[in-house]
Amino acid sequence: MIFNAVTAVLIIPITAAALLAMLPGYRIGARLNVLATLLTLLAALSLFYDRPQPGPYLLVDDLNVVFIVLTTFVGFTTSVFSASYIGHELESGRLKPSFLRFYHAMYQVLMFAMNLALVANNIGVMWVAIEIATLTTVLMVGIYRTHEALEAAWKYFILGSVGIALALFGTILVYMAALPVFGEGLDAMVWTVLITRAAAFDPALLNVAFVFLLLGYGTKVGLAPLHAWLPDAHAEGPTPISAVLSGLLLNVALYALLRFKMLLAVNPVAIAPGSLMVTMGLISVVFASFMLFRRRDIKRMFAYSSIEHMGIIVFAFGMGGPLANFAGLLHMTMHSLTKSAIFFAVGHIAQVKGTQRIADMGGLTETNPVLGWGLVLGVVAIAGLPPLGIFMSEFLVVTSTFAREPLLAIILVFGILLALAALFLRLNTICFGEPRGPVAKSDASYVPMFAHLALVFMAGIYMPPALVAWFQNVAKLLG
Amino acid sequence: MTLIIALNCIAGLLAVTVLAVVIGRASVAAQIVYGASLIGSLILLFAAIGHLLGAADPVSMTLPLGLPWLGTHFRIDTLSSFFLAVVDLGIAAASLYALGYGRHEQAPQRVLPFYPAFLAGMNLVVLADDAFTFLISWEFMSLSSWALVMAHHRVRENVHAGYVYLIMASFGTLTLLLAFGLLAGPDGDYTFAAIRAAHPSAGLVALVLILALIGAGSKAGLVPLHIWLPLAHPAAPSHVSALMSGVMTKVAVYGFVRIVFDLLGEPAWWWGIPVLTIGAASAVMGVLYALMERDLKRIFAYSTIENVGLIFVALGLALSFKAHGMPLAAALALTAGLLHVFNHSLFKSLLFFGAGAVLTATGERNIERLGGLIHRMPQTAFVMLIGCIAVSALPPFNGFVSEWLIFQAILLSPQLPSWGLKFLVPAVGALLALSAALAAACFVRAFGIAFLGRPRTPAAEQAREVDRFSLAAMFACAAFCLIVGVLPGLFIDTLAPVVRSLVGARMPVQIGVEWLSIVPVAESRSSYNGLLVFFFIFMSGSLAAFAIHRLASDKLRRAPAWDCGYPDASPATQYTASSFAQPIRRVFGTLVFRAREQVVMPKPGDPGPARMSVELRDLIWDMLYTPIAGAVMLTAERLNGLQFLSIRQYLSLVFAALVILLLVIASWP
Amino acid sequence: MAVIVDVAIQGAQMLLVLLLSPLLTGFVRKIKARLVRRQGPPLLQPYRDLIRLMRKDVVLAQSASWLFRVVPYLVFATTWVALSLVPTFRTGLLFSWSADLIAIIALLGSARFFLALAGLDVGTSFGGIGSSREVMIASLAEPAMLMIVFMLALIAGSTQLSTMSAFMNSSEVGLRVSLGLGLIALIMVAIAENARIPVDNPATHLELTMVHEAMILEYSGRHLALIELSASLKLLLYVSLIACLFAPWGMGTTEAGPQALAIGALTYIGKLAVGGFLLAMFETAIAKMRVFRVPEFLGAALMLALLATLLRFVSRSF
Amino acid sequence: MQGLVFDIAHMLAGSLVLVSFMQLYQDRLSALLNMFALHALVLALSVAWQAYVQAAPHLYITALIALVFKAIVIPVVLHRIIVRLGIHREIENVVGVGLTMLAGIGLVALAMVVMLRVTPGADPLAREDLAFALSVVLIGLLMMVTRRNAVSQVIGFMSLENGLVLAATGAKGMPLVVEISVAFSILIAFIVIGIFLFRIRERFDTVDISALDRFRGERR
Repeated sequence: MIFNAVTAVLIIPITAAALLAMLPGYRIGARLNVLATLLTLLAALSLFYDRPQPGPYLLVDDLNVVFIVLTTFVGFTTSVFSASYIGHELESGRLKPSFLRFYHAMYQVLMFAMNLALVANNIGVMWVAIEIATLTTVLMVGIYRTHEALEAAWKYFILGSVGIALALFGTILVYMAALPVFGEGLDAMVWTVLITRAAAFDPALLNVAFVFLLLGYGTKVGLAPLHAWLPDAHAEGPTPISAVLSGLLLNVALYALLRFKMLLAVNPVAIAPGSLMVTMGLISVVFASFMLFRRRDIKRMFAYSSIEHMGIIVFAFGMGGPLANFAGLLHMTMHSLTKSAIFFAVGHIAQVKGTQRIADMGGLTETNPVLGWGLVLGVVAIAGLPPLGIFMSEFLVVTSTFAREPLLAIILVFGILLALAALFLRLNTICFGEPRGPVAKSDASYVPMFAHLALVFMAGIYMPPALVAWFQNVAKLLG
Repeated sequence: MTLIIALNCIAGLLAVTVLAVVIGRASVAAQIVYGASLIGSLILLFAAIGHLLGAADPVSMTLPLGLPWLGTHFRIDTLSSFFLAVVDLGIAAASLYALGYGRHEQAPQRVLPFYPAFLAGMNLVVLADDAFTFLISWEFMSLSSWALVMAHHRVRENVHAGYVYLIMASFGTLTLLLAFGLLAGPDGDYTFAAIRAAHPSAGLVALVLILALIGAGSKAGLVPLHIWLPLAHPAAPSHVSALMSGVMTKVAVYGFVRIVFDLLGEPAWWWGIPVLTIGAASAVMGVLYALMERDLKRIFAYSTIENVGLIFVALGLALSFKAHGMPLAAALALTAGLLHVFNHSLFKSLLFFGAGAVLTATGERNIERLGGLIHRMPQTAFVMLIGCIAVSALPPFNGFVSEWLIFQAILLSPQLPSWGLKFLVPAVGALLALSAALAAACFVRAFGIAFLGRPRTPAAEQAREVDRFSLAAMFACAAFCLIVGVLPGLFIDTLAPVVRSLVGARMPVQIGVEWLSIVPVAESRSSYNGLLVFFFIFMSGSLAAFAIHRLASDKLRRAPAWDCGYPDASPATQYTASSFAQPIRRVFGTLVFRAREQVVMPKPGDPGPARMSVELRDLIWDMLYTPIAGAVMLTAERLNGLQFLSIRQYLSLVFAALVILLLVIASWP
Repeated sequence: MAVIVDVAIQGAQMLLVLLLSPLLTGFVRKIKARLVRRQGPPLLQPYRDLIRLMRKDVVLAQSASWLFRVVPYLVFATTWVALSLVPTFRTGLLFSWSADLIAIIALLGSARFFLALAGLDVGTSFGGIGSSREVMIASLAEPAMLMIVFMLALIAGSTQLSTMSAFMNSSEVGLRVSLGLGLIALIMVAIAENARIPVDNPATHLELTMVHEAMILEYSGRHLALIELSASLKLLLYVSLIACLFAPWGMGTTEAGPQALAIGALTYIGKLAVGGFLLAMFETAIAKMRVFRVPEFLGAALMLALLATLLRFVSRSF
Repeated sequence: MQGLVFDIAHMLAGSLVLVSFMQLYQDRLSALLNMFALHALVLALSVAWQAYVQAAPHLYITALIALVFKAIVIPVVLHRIIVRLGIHREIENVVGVGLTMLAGIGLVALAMVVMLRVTPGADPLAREDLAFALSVVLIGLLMMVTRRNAVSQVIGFMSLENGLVLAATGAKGMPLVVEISVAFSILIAFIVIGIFLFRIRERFDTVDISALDRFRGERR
């Protein structure tokens, strides 16, 4: 295999994983982790300029380069956050050094798996990559070895496995559909080939395949009612993993779904995948919004918020059209950045307060102003308030939908409003009012959090034309 | 040029925001921030006035910000320049006031950064020329004011107020979002120019009207969407309350006018009906709430609801007239509405400044614990009296002028051909008259209990007059109230280009009328001369005083109060605000508030006190919001069970989803 | 030349009403007394009272503020200005356009506003009672009054009193249902506004029943005189208003010569006498009602006025 | 010849569904394990037959893996575990057996309807195979849903995977996925047993998932 930017994105993490598995000492491990993610990020960035030709296994095109850069970027910032976070976990005795070595290695494996899923040009390889990603996160979620963590991991594992099985079935069906057109062999599994003649595929088979893929990858995306693993996995795992789960893994699964949606969109006879996605999306938005109200655990709350936003994104892509697709992409990007920033904040807050229970926190803007206002800003962003980026995407989703499907847009707006109400209900407890709980100062680094928020803020006001043109291209690709 | 100046000022305000974040805790920060805001708003004010007086052509500008393929469009036309002037006059006054008031702030770092941001947001809304810019500014305005409401977050009520506020604000924004979604169509023609050019179908337009009414109305505080307003406005620091009540609600009115009068095109015959109904209901309900309230700032906040109701009644009339091809009458109604916008921003700012002064001086907002402030704070009391007269729509101050114009517009409405309006308008007129009378009662109560009588608490007894800046701001507002009251013609003429651009006609030129009277339609029909009325009152009053003092007696003795011969003991025997409102509560309260009074008398021979309690229910909360909140919470509670299922049950959900989807596929045609 | 005449007439009107008003009050008192077979005070007693009060020292409560001292002048000034704009013996007064009927009502509203404040100023319980009840009454009387104005304005096509009066004098106005309703409502409002029986009793000082008197309980000397005078002016205003709107006969017009003016003045005095007599009759024949019946009374007035206005809105012929 | 090929494939796939039903019917753990072994055996036969038919020798490997791991190793290991845990006699259905069977029949019908709607132009063999595979998948899922015990749920999951393998082998010439899927199914099985059951027993003293449910993180 020739060494180029694409392979670099894969080789760097897997090599780092091997190294990290052997290196003792968490300080070095954390630094190496940061370094490896930084290198991966640089390699990913170079994809903008030098994009290798797609091979039978690997592919970089307009669509996935967005995801790759986003993944590597958030992966990098999270590793920075993780470096300051995990030390504290060690001090507080929640983790043992040996687990840390495992943690860092697994982090790199996860990065590798996600990158592989993104650059895969083969539906089989993609499936495998997502499977690996799931397994690694299962292990990470259970890393604290508490009852709750094990239970969350177990739940994640079982539900994830069923999901992945369904996705495999869907993958097989797609292959079957392509079989008569391309004949036996590798071609019938390669994206770049499939998409060229998808119109000739057996539409009925594609329909069934999409159902399985929607449910299979939808489980990973966290769509209701397949979401059950998500809140617990977010809540019980280490916070960097929560950030990566919400910010990246959900996206990766979504990416897979989008690829298949493109396939179906090309076929004129197949059912419109849009309506299924729109339904699932709306159910997720409304359901998650209601669930937000009764949350008492801060991380679980933001996990439900991720379900809500995934619902919005899936809804947007389901609606289709250049505006909604653009909005979906933008929303996805913004959500990744914002949600991971929120989890960075939440991680520090939980460490300062020594708990994740919302009732035990209070008046954070008073005791830890930087952290508190950071969280406020994050929640403001995630609730879709301006001038941050999510407002722009929600604006586009709602306005472009309402003229076409008024009823659906109203449901969506209802969900968004509910989520806002729920989030601020808890935010008021956490950040305002009389201070509660321990008031230790946090010495953590806030750079990753504010870097994300600054990007989100900037996107809400000014987006570079190059980025826009590129998003528009992708939106067109998505149909 | 005007636009560039304006945008630069706004950019300056945003820069001040950033600066304030950095220096928030420094002692000079307040002076810098408020000083800069004052200068910025004055420049904006003069730019706006220049544009308005020059009746200059609209100027637009596009910046490469916001939605990338769209850019950020700004435009200043006569309508926006008028509102820009209203906004910035209010801001200038508030900033001046804050130069003094801001010193008493305990948590300046929670106020200073958001204050200029809030100002910038309000200015941007008025200048926006595409849906995205409009909404982003609109919500930004809400958000920054939310942060200001949360400034004193340790008080539980404030957090609750902020919460309700934010939700209602977002609700409003989302409805406007839907409205613009309809206007822009699925292809996203978000610029106002494109929206104007489009000709949507009648049903769609109707939906937009309703959405705009809900969206802008929730921000303006129309009943029943007003619930946040009496909570949030008082919670903020007083200069911010003044801005929220006096100015931000006007920005909401601007939003409504912009969408309905400008973007939607020709109105249909029925458009006026919902606007009139809601406006009249708000006017009466607002003032009734105000009468029952004891918190000074909340009284003023409820009075804002009343005044916004008045403005919407005027707008509804203008819509009806415009729809029926009566541009002159429409011009009258619209002028009345816009003039009231201006007037209300003046006297409501003044009143909130006064409330802030009282708060600074005594630490009290509850008027039951005030009293006699006129002795300790004579200047504040004087300007507050002017504010109260103005807001009660009594001559010769400005409130009366605009209300008088609205009545004149109502009197033109029998010519409307539609039957619905024929029945509705007189009823609306009666409700307006009722609200005007009740407003006078309300402000007699507010001023009388807080400023007159004897101090009810030591805090009120030890009040001290406030600082020069605050007084300067209040006197400036009061002076404006009088000027508009006595020279309304000038302002009506200034509004002419605004009105002409929206309804295609204007009121007759006022400036040439003899003695500076105002003549809405024709002199034989009606006219009013504030200047002469003021002059006559002043002359006859002074004449009487002069004559009596000269010819009869000018001697004066002080003695204990007579009070029908009761030797008075304590200030507690004074009439309280609640007892003052009791007759009105008896008349209206049983219906509107389900008021119930309960008196527990001691047994005969028992020297213990009798106790009386009054129970008021806010029916809008009880019948609208509580059920909604209850339903949401109940659903959340029910659905919450899904968090606690076993893995097997979760798998069942997946399984069920799979089976259902397969069934869908199987039955797909 | 014409301007000088106009100024003179306007001045004459102002002086006339100022001089006439105590007389009307005295007249009503006299008639009332006679109707119950009492001798009653002399007709000119109100003048004497006023002069006596003017000369006395003011005894001011210790807790009274400057507002308390300013209010009598303001009340007097606003009432007087309002009254001088109501056509009495001639329409088309010089300054009649400076305030139309709505503004006149608002001027009276201002007077009441100040008076109610004064009632609260000293900080006694009775002052509070008075103010509180006064604003309650006003809150119903004022809308009723405005509705009557609406109705009349719709008939006359104007809110300008001179124009309205001239129109009512013309042949275009026949007997109309709405006019009848309006008249009854106007009389009811006038009774309430002037604190007459059955709404209030101008003669009482029984603590729990008084409204107007409770408000001015702390006033003395010249201040009290001014307020009494204002009350008389107000009574005169309402009688004149009813006269000029519902019995505009004999009123001089702008072109009228001295003779017509004299006729106008005489008929005016006659109208006042009739009005005063009817008022006294009415007051004697009826008992004062409880304070909390007043809203019903005024509510009825409001409903009548609203009905009249609605009828006008619906059809021109009512 | 074509007819015979088709018939045998059909029979083998059909018997896989039948064994699935038998699994549903079993309400004791040890018997269920035996049934699962049978299930895997039938799968191995079916895969082998496909390998023969398609002349795809690599499928023999798949068949072998199915035979060795799924039909022998895993049942044996699970058997030892349940014996050690003393739960080999018990199995409690959430829903009654009859009802479960009925639901299973409905699922098979659904699978048929969904799959046979596929355009007639497709290969009939593949089509039938797919229908059976889908049935097996659905019944496996049904078993996971209707069983309360972790071991039987794992068995349900593995029979679901068997269905996947059936589908994958039925798809002619599908590259690399078979190996990967088999490897993964075994990996999953091992991880399930090795890590989680081990941990769970260590911590919770039972493999009954309802015990796990007591630690659902957030309390009401």
